[in-house]
Amino acid sequence: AAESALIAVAANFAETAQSLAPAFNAETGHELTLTIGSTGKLYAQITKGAPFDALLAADQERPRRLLEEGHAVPGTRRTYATGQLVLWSPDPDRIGQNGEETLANGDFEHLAMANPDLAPYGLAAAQALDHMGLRDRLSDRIVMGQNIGQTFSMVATGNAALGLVAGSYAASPRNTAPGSVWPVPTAYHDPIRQDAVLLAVGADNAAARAFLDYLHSDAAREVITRFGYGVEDPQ
Amino acid sequence: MTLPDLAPLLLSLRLAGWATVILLILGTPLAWWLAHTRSRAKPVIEAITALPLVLPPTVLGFYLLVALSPSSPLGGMWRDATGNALTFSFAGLVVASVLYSLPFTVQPLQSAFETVGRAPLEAAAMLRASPLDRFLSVASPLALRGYLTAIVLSFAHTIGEFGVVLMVGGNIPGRTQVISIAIYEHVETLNYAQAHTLSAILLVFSFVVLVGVYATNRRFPIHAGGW
Amino acid sequence: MTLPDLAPLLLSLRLAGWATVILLILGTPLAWWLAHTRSRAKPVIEAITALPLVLPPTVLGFYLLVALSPSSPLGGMWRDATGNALTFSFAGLVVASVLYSLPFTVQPLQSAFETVGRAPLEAAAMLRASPLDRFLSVASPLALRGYLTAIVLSFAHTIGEFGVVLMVGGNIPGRTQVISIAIYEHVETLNYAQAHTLSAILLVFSFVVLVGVYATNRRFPIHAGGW
Amino acid sequence: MLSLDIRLDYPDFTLDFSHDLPARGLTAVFGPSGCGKSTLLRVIAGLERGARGTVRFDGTQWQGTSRTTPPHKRGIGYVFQDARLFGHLSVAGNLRFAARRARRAGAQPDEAQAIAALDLHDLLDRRPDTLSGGQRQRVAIARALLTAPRLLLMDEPLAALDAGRKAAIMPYIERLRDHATIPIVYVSHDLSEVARLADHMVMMRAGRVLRAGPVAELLSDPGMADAIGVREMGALMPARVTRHHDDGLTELGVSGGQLFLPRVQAAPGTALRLRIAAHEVILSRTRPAGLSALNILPGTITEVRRGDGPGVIVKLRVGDDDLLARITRRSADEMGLHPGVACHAIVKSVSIAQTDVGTNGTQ
Amino acid sequence: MLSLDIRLDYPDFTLDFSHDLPARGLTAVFGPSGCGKSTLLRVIAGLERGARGTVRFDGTQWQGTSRTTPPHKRGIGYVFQDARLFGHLSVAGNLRFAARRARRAGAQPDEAQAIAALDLHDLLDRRPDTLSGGQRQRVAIARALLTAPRLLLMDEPLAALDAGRKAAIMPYIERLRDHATIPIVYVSHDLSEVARLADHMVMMRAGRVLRAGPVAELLSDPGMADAIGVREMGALMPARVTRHHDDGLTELGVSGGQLFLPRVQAAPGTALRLRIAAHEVILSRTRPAGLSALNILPGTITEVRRGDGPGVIVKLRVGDDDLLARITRRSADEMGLHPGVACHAIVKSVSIAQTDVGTNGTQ
Ligand SMILES: Nc1ncnc2c1ncn2[C@@H]1O[C@H](COP(=O)(O)OP(=O)(O)OP(=O)(O)O)[C@@H](O)[C@H]1O
Ligand SMILES: Nc1ncnc2c1ncn2[C@@H]1O[C@H](COP(=O)(O)OP(=O)(O)OP(=O)(O)O)[C@@H](O)[C@H]1O
Ligand SMILES: [Mg+2]
Ligand SMILES: [Mg+2]
Repeated sequence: AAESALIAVAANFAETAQSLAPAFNAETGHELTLTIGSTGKLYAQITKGAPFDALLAADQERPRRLLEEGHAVPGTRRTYATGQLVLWSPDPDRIGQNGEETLANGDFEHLAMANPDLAPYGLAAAQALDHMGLRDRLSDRIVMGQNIGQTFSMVATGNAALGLVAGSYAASPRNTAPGSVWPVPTAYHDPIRQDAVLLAVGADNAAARAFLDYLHSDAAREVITRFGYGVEDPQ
Repeated sequence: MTLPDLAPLLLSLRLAGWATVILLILGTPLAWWLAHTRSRAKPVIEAITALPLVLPPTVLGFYLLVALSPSSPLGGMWRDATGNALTFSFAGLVVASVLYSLPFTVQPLQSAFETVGRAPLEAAAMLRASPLDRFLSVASPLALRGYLTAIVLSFAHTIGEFGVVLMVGGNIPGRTQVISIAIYEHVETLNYAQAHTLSAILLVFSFVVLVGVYATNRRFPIHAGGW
Repeated sequence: MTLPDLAPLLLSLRLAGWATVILLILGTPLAWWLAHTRSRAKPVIEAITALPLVLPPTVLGFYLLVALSPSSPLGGMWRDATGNALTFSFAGLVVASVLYSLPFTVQPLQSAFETVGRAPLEAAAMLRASPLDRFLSVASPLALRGYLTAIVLSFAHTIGEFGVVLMVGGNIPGRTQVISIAIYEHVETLNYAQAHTLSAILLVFSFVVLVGVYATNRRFPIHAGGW
Repeated sequence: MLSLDIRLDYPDFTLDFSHDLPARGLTAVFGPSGCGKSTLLRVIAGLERGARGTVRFDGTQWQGTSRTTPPHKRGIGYVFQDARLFGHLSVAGNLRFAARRARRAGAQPDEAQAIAALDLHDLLDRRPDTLSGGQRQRVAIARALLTAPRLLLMDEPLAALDAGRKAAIMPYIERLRDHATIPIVYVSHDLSEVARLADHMVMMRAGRVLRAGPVAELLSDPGMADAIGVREMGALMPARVTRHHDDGLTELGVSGGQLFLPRVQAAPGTALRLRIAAHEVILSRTRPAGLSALNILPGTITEVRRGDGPGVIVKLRVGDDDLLARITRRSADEMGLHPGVACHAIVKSVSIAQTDVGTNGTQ
Repeated sequence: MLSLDIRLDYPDFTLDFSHDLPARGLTAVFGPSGCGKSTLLRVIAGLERGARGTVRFDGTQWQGTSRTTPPHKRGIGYVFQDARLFGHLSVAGNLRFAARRARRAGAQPDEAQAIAALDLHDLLDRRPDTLSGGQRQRVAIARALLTAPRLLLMDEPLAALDAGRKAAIMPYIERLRDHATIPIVYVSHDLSEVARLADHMVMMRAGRVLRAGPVAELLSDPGMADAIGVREMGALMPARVTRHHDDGLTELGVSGGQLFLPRVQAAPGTALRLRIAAHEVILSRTRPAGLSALNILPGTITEVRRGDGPGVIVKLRVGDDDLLARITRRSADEMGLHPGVACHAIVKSVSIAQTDVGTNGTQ
C-alpha cells in the first residue's frame, strides 16, 4: 500500500530531490514530503526527536554518527551521490581551459567558497586550494558562505568574481548565467560522498525505504548525474 | 513563473498572530510590573528580558530544541498533556517565537506605561475604577502608541525571523514551513524567481497592512498624561 | 575545554557599536520628523521603516548583496570613493545592520517623542532655546526611556542577528566573522561544548552590561511632559 | 465624621495632622502655599502610600493598623488641583467614565444636571487638549460630581475661573452640601469663597493644624487677624428673609434690627448667614442721619483689640450676635471707644455668606 | 508698541484681535474663561501656527506677510498658565536653563535676585514633581524672568498663590515694570491684581476686544459695570504722600482734600495711585460728624447711572478727580441725588493701586 514519508534533504541536493520525488511517486505511489536544511541542523534536529523518516545528507560523517547514536537503522547507510567541485564564474570569458591558472594569476577581488567547517564542498575546496598551493596566497580574498547555496549567491550577484561551488549548482537549469566553468580535478580533494540513511523514526516506513532503494535505480541515477553529481557503481 | 504556494504565508500569519496575541497577554503584565515596581530586582529582570536577543537565532533555536524536546521536563509535560511533541509542531513554533520576540513587546510597553505615569491612574481610582479597570480603560489607551510599536515590531519580527523557527520547527511543508523559511529555501536552492515573487508578495502585503495600521492610528492621536 | 577565540566577540561589539551609533544619528531625525509631521506621507514612511523586518535575514542579505555589489549604483559609488568594495567589508556589515535594525531604533524613539509632546518644547522656545537646542536639552532627555529601549533593542539585535551579516560580510575571520557566526558554526559542526562556552560568555557579558544600563537608568527617573 | 490622625514624611516636609472633620457641611482647608493642603487630601483619598496613622470615615476604617480600604472603594470624588482629564477621551467621554462607574456602584448620577450646572454643553465633543484652563477645571468638577461620592475633596476647584463663573458654580456646590448632604473638604486660598461656602475651617501651617473650628468663630476672632490677614476679618451673622421690596431690595431680620440688601433669591422665612467684613463697618457714637448707607445697627462694644499697627479691631454686641469693625486707632481714641460704650455700626456692604444649614428645615 | 492684527480659527472659536498695546507698563488682559486670553498670548509668542495677520513689536515685524521671527528669537519671557517646568531638571536646573541662554544672548540675568524675590532658596534641589502647585508657579515665574525678556507674557501667574505670597511677589513685578521697564502683558481674572498692577487694560469677549484703554478710565466708567462686575467697579485716584503720623497713619494729598491710610511704605512726596472701590463709598448730603471713618471728601455729583437692579452708580467730582459710589436706588431717591448736587463721600477703606509710573521721576 502507498505510504507517505518525510525526507530530510541536504540543501545542495534539494533541487535534484525535488525532481526525483514526482517520478518516484509515479512509479511507486508513495508520497514524499521533503524538508530541506543544512546537514548540521538536520542532524541536531534528528537527535532531538525530529519526525524525519530518512536523511539525505551532504556528507558521510553525520549519517555515521546517527547510526552510532542509534538514531538510524543499521545497514541502511549508502552513498547516493558524489559531489563535483567546480570553479565557476558567471562571466563566460573569466575562466579559461585551465582554471588553476585563473586562480593563480589572481586578477580578482574575491573568491567565494563554502565554510570548510560546515559544508563538505567547503572542505573539498580548501583541500583543492591546498593542493594547488594557493590557500595562503588567496587567504585574504576568500569569502565564505555557510553553505553552498550562499556561496553560489555571492558569485551570482557579482560580489565575488569566482567561486568554488557544487557542479550541480553551476549546471542547474535554474542558473541563468552558465558563464564559464572549470571542473576541479577529483584528485585535488577527498571525494565528496553524500550518504543517505534510514532513520529510526522511519524504520517501518515503506515509502522511506523504497525511496532509499529508488535512489540507486537507473532512472534516479540518470537524474542525479544530469544534475552534475557522480554516482557510484551499483554493487 | 508559476504561482507560488501561499500556504507558508498563511502559516506565517497564523504564527505571527498567535505569537503576538500571546506576547501581548504575557508582556503586558510584565511590562506593567517593570514600569511600576520599586523592587531592586527590576534591572535584573529587565536585562533577562532582553537577553534572548543577543543569541544568534539558530543557536537560540538549538537551545530551545533541547529545552522543548519530549525528553526535557517542559517538553515532557506538554507531551503528557497533549499527546504530541512540542518540537516540530506549530505549538512549538509559537513558544519559540514568543520567547524570541519578548523584548519587542515588553520594552515598548514598559516605556509607554512609564510615560503614562501615576497621575491619570490616580484620577481614575477616584472615579471608582478598580486596578484592572484603570489598566484597561486608562493606562492601555494612553499607552496605545506603545502597543502599536510593540505589535508592529513583534508581528513583523515573527514573520521575518526564521532561524529559531527553522531549528525548532524543522521546515516541514504545511506544518512548520513558514514563509520566511520558504523564501530562504528558494534562495538557497537558486530558485531566485520564486524567491523574488514570494518576497514581493510578502512585502506588498506587509506594506498594505502597515500603512493601514498607521493610517488608522493617526486618526486617534493620543495625548500623554492628564490635561 | 580550550579558551575560545574572542576576536569574533570584539568584532561583534564593534559592529553593534557602530551600527547603534549610526542608527541613533539617522533614526533620531527620522523619528523626530515622524513624530511631528502632519504630512500625508507619514503612514507610508512609517510602514517602509518597518518593512525590512518582515524579510528573513538571509533573504534581506541576498537583496543587499545585489544592492551593494560594486556593479550596483550604490556599491559603485562606494568603490569609487573608497577604492574598496562595500560587500565583504566591515563597512558593508555596518550598512546592512543599520538597515535591518532601523525599525528598532525609529519606532521607540518616535513613540517617545510623540509622548513628550509640544508643551515642553514650547516652554523651551520661550527660554530662547533654538530648535536644535530644544531637541538636545529638552526633548532628548525627556525621551531618555525611548532612547534606552532603542539602544538596547538595536544593539542586542545587531549582536545576535547574523543572517544579513553573514551574507553581506562573507564570514572572513578577523574581518567579518562576528560572534554570532562563530557560535552558529560550532553548533552546526556539533562542537556543542565550544558553542555553550561562547554562548555563556556572550550571555554573561550582555547580562552584566544590560543590568548596568538599567540600574543606571533607574537612578534618573524621567517624567513626561511639563509640571 | 472624618477622623484623621496621620503622619507623612517627605525629605523637606512633614505632614502631622490630627483632627476630626465634621461629617456634614463643607470644611475649608486654608493655609499658605506649600503648607500641605493637597497632601492632606491625597492622604484622605489613600493616594499617599507613605502615610502612617489612621483615617476613619463614617464608622469605616479607611486606613489603620490592620487593613486599608483601596482608594477606588472609598467612594470619594476628587477634584485635583490640576484637572487631570483623560487625554484619550472627549469631554463627554470623561463624564461618562465617571457616571458609568457610579451607576455600577448603585448610584444615580444625573449627567444632564451636572452638564447644565457647569455649562459644559458646548464642550461635550471636545478633546481635553483643546480646552482652556478654566474649561478644563469645570469638566474636572463635573466629572468628580458624577461619581456620586460619599465625600467630596476639592483642591482649589475655582482657582482658574473668573468671578462670573465662580458665582455661577458656587450655588451648585451649596446645593450639593445642603441637599445632597455630601460632606466636602475644600482647599482654597480665597477667603471670600471660604466664608461663603464653609461651615467649618481648618487653618494649616507647615503641615500642622494651626487652628480649627466653625468658620463664623474663626473669621470673627480678632486673634486670627495675623493668620487670616486683616482685610479678611469679619463676622458671620445669622439672618432671616423678611420681605422683598418693590425697589429691588430685600429686607432681612437680624437679632439686632433689620438690614436691606440687593434682591436675595430666597423666599421670605429663609435662614441665611451674612458675612460682614470688619473693614467695611463704620462706627458712630450717635445715630447718623442722611447717609446713603441704609443699614445702621445699634450695639455695645465688648472688646477693643489693638495690634501693632495703626488699626484696632472693635467687637460689638448687636442683638444676640457679634459684629467686628476695623478702624484706625486715631478714630478709636478720638471717639473714646471702650468696652461698654454704646455705638452704631454703619454697614455699607453686606454679602451673603451661605445658607444656614442647621435651620434649613424651617423654610 | 505691540501692534496686533491677527485672526485664528478653531472649530468652535475665532480669535479676531486688532489692537495696539502700549510698549511700556503692564497691560492686563481680562475676560471670562474661554474668551481667548491664553490663545492671544500664544499668538504673540509665535506658538500658534494657524494664526494669520501681523504682529509687530518695537519696530520689528514678528509676523506678517513675508517672514516670521521664530519664537525663540523674539526675546519673550512667558509664564504659562500651567507651569511647564522641565521634569528632567531640578528647580535650580530649570532656572539655570533660562539664565544660561539669556547670558548667551548678551543679557545679565540676576539669578540670586530672582531666587530671593520668589523665595525659592529651599526648593533649588527639588524635582518639579515634588513641588506643590503654588511652588511650581513661583519657579515658573522666576524662570521666565531669568530669560531677561524684552516682553513678558504672564498667564494668570498668581492664580495658584495665597494672598500672602501674592502680596510678596507683586512688588517684584512692579519693579520689573517700572525699573527694568519691561512691557508686560498680564492675563488675570482677579481685578484687584489688575487694578494694582496694570496701566492699560484690554477687556475681551469671545475672541474679540470688548473695550481697551487705561485702567483708571475703564474701572471708573459706570458703563463697564456689567462687563467687570459691580463689586469690582471703582475709581483710581492720583495721590501724593504728605506726611507720616506717629500713630501709624500716613497722610496723603489728593486733589479734593486729604486722606489717611495705614502706614504706606513710601517717602513723603511719592506719587501714588489709590483704588477706591465704589461699593465702599458712602454718600452724605451733610458733612457727617462723630464717625470712625477718617476720610471724608466733599464733591459734586456729575452722573447718576441706574441699572436694572436695585443699585445705582453715582459719579462725583472730587477736586480734579472722579470718584464712584455704588448705593441703593432707595437711598439715592431718599437723598435726592442728582447731577449737580453737592455731597460728601465717606471712604472707609482705601487700597494702594500702584505707584504712578508717569510721575516717578519727581520723587
Ligand atoms: N513627592 C514629594 N516629595 C517631596 N516633597 C513633596 C512631595 N510632594 C509634596 N512635597 C512637599 O510637601 C509640601 C506640601 O505640598 P502640598 O502640595 O500639599 O502643598 P499645598 O498646601 O497644596 O500648596 P499649594 O497651595 O501651593 O498647592 C510642599 O513643601 C511640597 O514641596
Ligand atoms: N487647540 C484648540 N482647538 C480647538 N479649540 C481650542 C483650542 N485651543 C483653545 N481652544 C478654544 O479657544 C477658546 C479660547 O481658549 P483660551 O485658552 O485662549 O481661553 P482663556 O481665555 O485663556 O480661558 P481661561 O481663562 O479658562 O484660561 C476656548 O473656547 C478654547 O476651548
Ligand atoms: Mg496644593
Ligand atoms: Mg487661559
